[in-house]
Amino acid sequence: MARVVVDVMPKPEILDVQGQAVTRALGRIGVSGVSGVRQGKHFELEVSDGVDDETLHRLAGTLLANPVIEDWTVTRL
Amino acid sequence: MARVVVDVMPKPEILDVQGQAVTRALGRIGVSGVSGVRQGKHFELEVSDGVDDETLHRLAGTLLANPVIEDWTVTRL
Amino acid sequence: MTQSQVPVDSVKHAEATPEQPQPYRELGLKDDEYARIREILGRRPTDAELAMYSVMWSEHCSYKSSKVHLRYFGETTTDEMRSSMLAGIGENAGVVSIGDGWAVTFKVESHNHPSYVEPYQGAATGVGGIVRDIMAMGARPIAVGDPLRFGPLDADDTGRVLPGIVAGVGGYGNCLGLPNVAGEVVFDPSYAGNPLVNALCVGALKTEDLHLAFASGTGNKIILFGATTGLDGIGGVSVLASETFDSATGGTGRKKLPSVQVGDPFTEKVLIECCLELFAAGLVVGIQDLGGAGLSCATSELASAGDGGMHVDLDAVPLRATGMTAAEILSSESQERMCAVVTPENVEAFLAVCRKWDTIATVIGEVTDGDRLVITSQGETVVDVPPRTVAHEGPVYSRPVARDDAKQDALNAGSPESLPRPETPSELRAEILRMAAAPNLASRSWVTDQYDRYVRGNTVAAHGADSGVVQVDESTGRGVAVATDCNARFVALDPYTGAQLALAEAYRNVATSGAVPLAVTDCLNFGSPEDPHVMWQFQQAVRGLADGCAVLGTPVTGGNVSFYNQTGTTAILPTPVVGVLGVIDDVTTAVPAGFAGADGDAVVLLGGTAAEFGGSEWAHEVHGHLGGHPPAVDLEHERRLAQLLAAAAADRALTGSHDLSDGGLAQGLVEAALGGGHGARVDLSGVHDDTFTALFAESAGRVLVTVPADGLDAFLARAGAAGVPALRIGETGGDALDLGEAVGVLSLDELRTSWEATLPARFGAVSV
Amino acid sequence: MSTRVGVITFPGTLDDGDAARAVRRAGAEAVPLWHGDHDLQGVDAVVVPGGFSYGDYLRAGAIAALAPIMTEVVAGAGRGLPVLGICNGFQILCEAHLLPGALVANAGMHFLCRDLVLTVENAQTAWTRDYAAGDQLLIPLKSQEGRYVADAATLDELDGDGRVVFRYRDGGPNGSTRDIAGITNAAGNVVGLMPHPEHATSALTGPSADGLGLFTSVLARVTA
Ligand SMILES: Nc1ncnc2c1ncn2[C@@H]1O[C@H](COP(=O)(O)OP(=O)(O)O)[C@@H](O)[C@H]1O
Ligand SMILES: [Mg+2]
Repeated sequence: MARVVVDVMPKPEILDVQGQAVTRALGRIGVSGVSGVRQGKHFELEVSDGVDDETLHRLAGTLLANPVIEDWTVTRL
Repeated sequence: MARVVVDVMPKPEILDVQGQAVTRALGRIGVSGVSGVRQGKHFELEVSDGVDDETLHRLAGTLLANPVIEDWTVTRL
Repeated sequence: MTQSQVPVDSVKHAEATPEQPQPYRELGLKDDEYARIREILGRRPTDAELAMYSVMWSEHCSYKSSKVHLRYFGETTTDEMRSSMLAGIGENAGVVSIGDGWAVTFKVESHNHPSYVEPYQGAATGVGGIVRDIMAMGARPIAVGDPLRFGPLDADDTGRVLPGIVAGVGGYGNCLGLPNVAGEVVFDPSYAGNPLVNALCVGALKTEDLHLAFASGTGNKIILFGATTGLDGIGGVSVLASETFDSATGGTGRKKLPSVQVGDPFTEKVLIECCLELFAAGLVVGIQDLGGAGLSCATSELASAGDGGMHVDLDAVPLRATGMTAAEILSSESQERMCAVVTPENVEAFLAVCRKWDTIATVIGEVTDGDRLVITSQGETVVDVPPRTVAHEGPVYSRPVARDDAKQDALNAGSPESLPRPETPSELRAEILRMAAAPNLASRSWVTDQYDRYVRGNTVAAHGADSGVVQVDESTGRGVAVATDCNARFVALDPYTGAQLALAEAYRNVATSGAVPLAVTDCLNFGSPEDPHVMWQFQQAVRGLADGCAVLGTPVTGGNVSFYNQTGTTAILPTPVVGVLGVIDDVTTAVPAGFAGADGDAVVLLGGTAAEFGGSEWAHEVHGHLGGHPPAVDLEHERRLAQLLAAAAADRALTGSHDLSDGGLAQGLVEAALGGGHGARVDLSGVHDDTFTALFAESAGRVLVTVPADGLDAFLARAGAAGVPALRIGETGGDALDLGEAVGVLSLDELRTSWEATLPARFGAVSV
Repeated sequence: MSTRVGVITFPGTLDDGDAARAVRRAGAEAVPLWHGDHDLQGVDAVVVPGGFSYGDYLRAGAIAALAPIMTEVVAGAGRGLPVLGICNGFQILCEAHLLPGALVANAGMHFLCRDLVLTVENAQTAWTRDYAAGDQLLIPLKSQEGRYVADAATLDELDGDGRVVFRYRDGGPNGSTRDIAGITNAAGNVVGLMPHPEHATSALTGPSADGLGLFTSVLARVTA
């Protein structure tokens, strides 16, 4: 059994309203020095050792992320 | 300027309904060998070097995560 | 950690260790209550039994402080009132017949404290819980509503609580596919730190499909279906978790578990469709939802309602967490679960329907002969009790009841007569604009725009209307109308009259939409029952409501009591939210709210106006004043008024109507004009010789209607015959409210600007 | 014999009953289709209705797009079968790549239920031929993720080929790019839109009956 992390982020050209809202809220809780916040999704997968990277990328690119609007990274822990 | 990543996950004892739906959907795209998927949020922050860990955790605990039902990790890249 | 590693406190072990100390006080049990449990069982309870009794004997589940008062509802319900009632108090929800073989079931329930702790999930699971209550009657849920109360609009915490609660109500209800058709948003300092989230659900069924919680027939199987069972919501019970048993204040992860539940509306939506298919296929003998107290409640209530005993094996329960003790499994408040009783020959078919809907379903036990509820875990008996002692024979208290004479007399003495009032036309004009923008009177669109009111395609009237109107039978047009109301300031000034005013307003709102009021539900939100003054408010409110229902002929079919709503020792304003349901034979005759007809329609005021300002919105908003006496209530008049409105609506004699309540005639005119999109020319002189009184008094029993000019005489005659005071005060038309030289002209544009700006200014725009 | 229009139900679909009612009001027969089947039952057109299929988990429409029935819908669309996606149905058609672009969270970050005016820009599609270009329809919008996005090239192509079918007349309250409310594929048989025409087929239960035209359009086509 291996642990795999897939992080999915909106493409830079897609307006990230959640991230922007967080950035605006920073002032309210008196946090300074944080200039930009971007929000995406974080997946943790339990994967049996047989599963190869090609499969993981297909899984990420067809299900976990929508390539039209999102980029993703796959990391084996 | 430093890059900071905050990953937010539902507490283990809280039902992760999204992760469950994704796990069931895996079969649909003919992926086997993935036993469990948990879904959380992934934040990428632009932070000026002055900002200390204590501030980052306060930020995460008040804005990015809901401490009642979520855990989080802060990673400086 | 696997199950077998969790030590089991079995009945045998309990018998062997009679003196083992038990944390019953941490579980909320009093010494005498614990003693009574030992007496019932003839031994100390096991951890699992202790968990069951403590949660089932809690105020929330046992109604131990309210029971003696709620009996009064039954005592005052006549056989005639009962005639249309198919199920009443005591069932999951009341059911009334609406004709053509149709019945409707409806109920309001509170989820106040959880919504303060975690606004989104608290409100969401509040909606989910009431919807399952309705499903448990065999009905299809057809609409929801959400009476809400918050602290002051500008209070910091309101900025945290309100958006989360509204998003939770919407997030759950929208995803469930239930139109939100009614509710309230009220701000008052007494709710700061203790918001009220009351959730309403209405369901429809064919009378023959009525299902009641019932577990009879030895050998019948108990099936748990829906979501898996986890640690959510078990809060206090975790003091029983073995690894923290020694340290009552210990700090393990599980000990710190918040008692929040997390909702999954998708699972509940599928559960609804699954249940309806099971009912339709006749595969269900009895059914019970799992709400507060989870399996403890469902198993003990099903067993009590049946004629046999019951055996349940906890090892069969599908868990979502590891190492759960029997006590935790029994107390878990994991959402989206139902429990059904099924004959052995139907089990396969039952499971097949659940498979079709991807719904987990497991046989966890069966009905036995004998009269005990026996629950086993890991092969050992952990519960062996007479089920009625858990579910129905809990403690009953007659708590001290005492009017707080000093406080109450001072309140009533503080008459609003002396408050400075606007006098000149320009002052009066400015006051109308100011009131239109008041937090309690301003447009609710910021809230209601976040709720789906269209789904299911049967919504005839929703937000902005006096009551939500929903079509039940498309072929005949038969439908129902529902409204909830409560002016808690009136209740504070005089709980008996105040409760009747809440009833009168909801009843009137239903009739204003053109429906015939039929039945009542309530959600009684009060402070601590251990405070005699609170118990006095409660007792007075219950009597007022019950006596009022007897006059109106509308039975209380069910409801909910929520005590301990207080911040520190300060209780909230007594808030008995009253919901009234009415039937309308043909929803195409429903009357739109406001000036919806053609220009030139006559504007008629029904009911009389007196200088009544006690508890009024004007006194509250402009002077922060609460004192004097509430408006007089005349239920016979309300009854005549409702009959007139329903009959006139059925004959399509009205082009529009709107109830007058908070903010008086001024606010009624503003809402009617903006809601219907027509201005009006109005002469206030006939309403009351004092213009200010005409505008802002909150006398009860008043409705603003519009009738076509050529129908005016007939309508006035009709009102006269019905004994309802009716006065033509003007006619519709133009794009302004023209109130004559006594006040001046207010354009719809400036009114709309004031009315719509308040909530977006506080919480930000909903859209871009 | 009357036109048969399929209405798909996924777990979490909410507006299937309303879509079926709209189909009947238009004079066609509504045929229930189940997500788990591989069978379109020979229908003449398909409606993918609104709701929260699979709770909108992961991404709105993502999981439903993988359902067995969608393989048949994709194949049928390739053969010219008229397919209409409403709200969640639009999201599903985008996730299934029958339509370009994607729908993301409203710019206002709230679920938004509001009556608004759509302008018909393309009256040539299978689902809009009973309208005229420029017609204005009063229709409810009710969605959390209704902001249409696509890369600039795709947007220019949609505009250039007249494949924007509906636009929000007064601007998209959800921040939709170029105020796009609905689009079509190159062949004009697949249409998706965020607002709910099926909830505007009777003035009694909706703001207007302006939405009925979508459902009569497809009638006209298959019986022509
Ligand atoms: N939280 C809410 N949810 C749904 N509808 C609401 C809510 N708050 C107010 N409304 C609706 O807004 C309108 C005005 O509310 P209210 O002033 O209490 O009406 P009334 O005074 O006629 O009882 C009513 O249609 C009511 O149902
Ligand atoms: Mg009211």
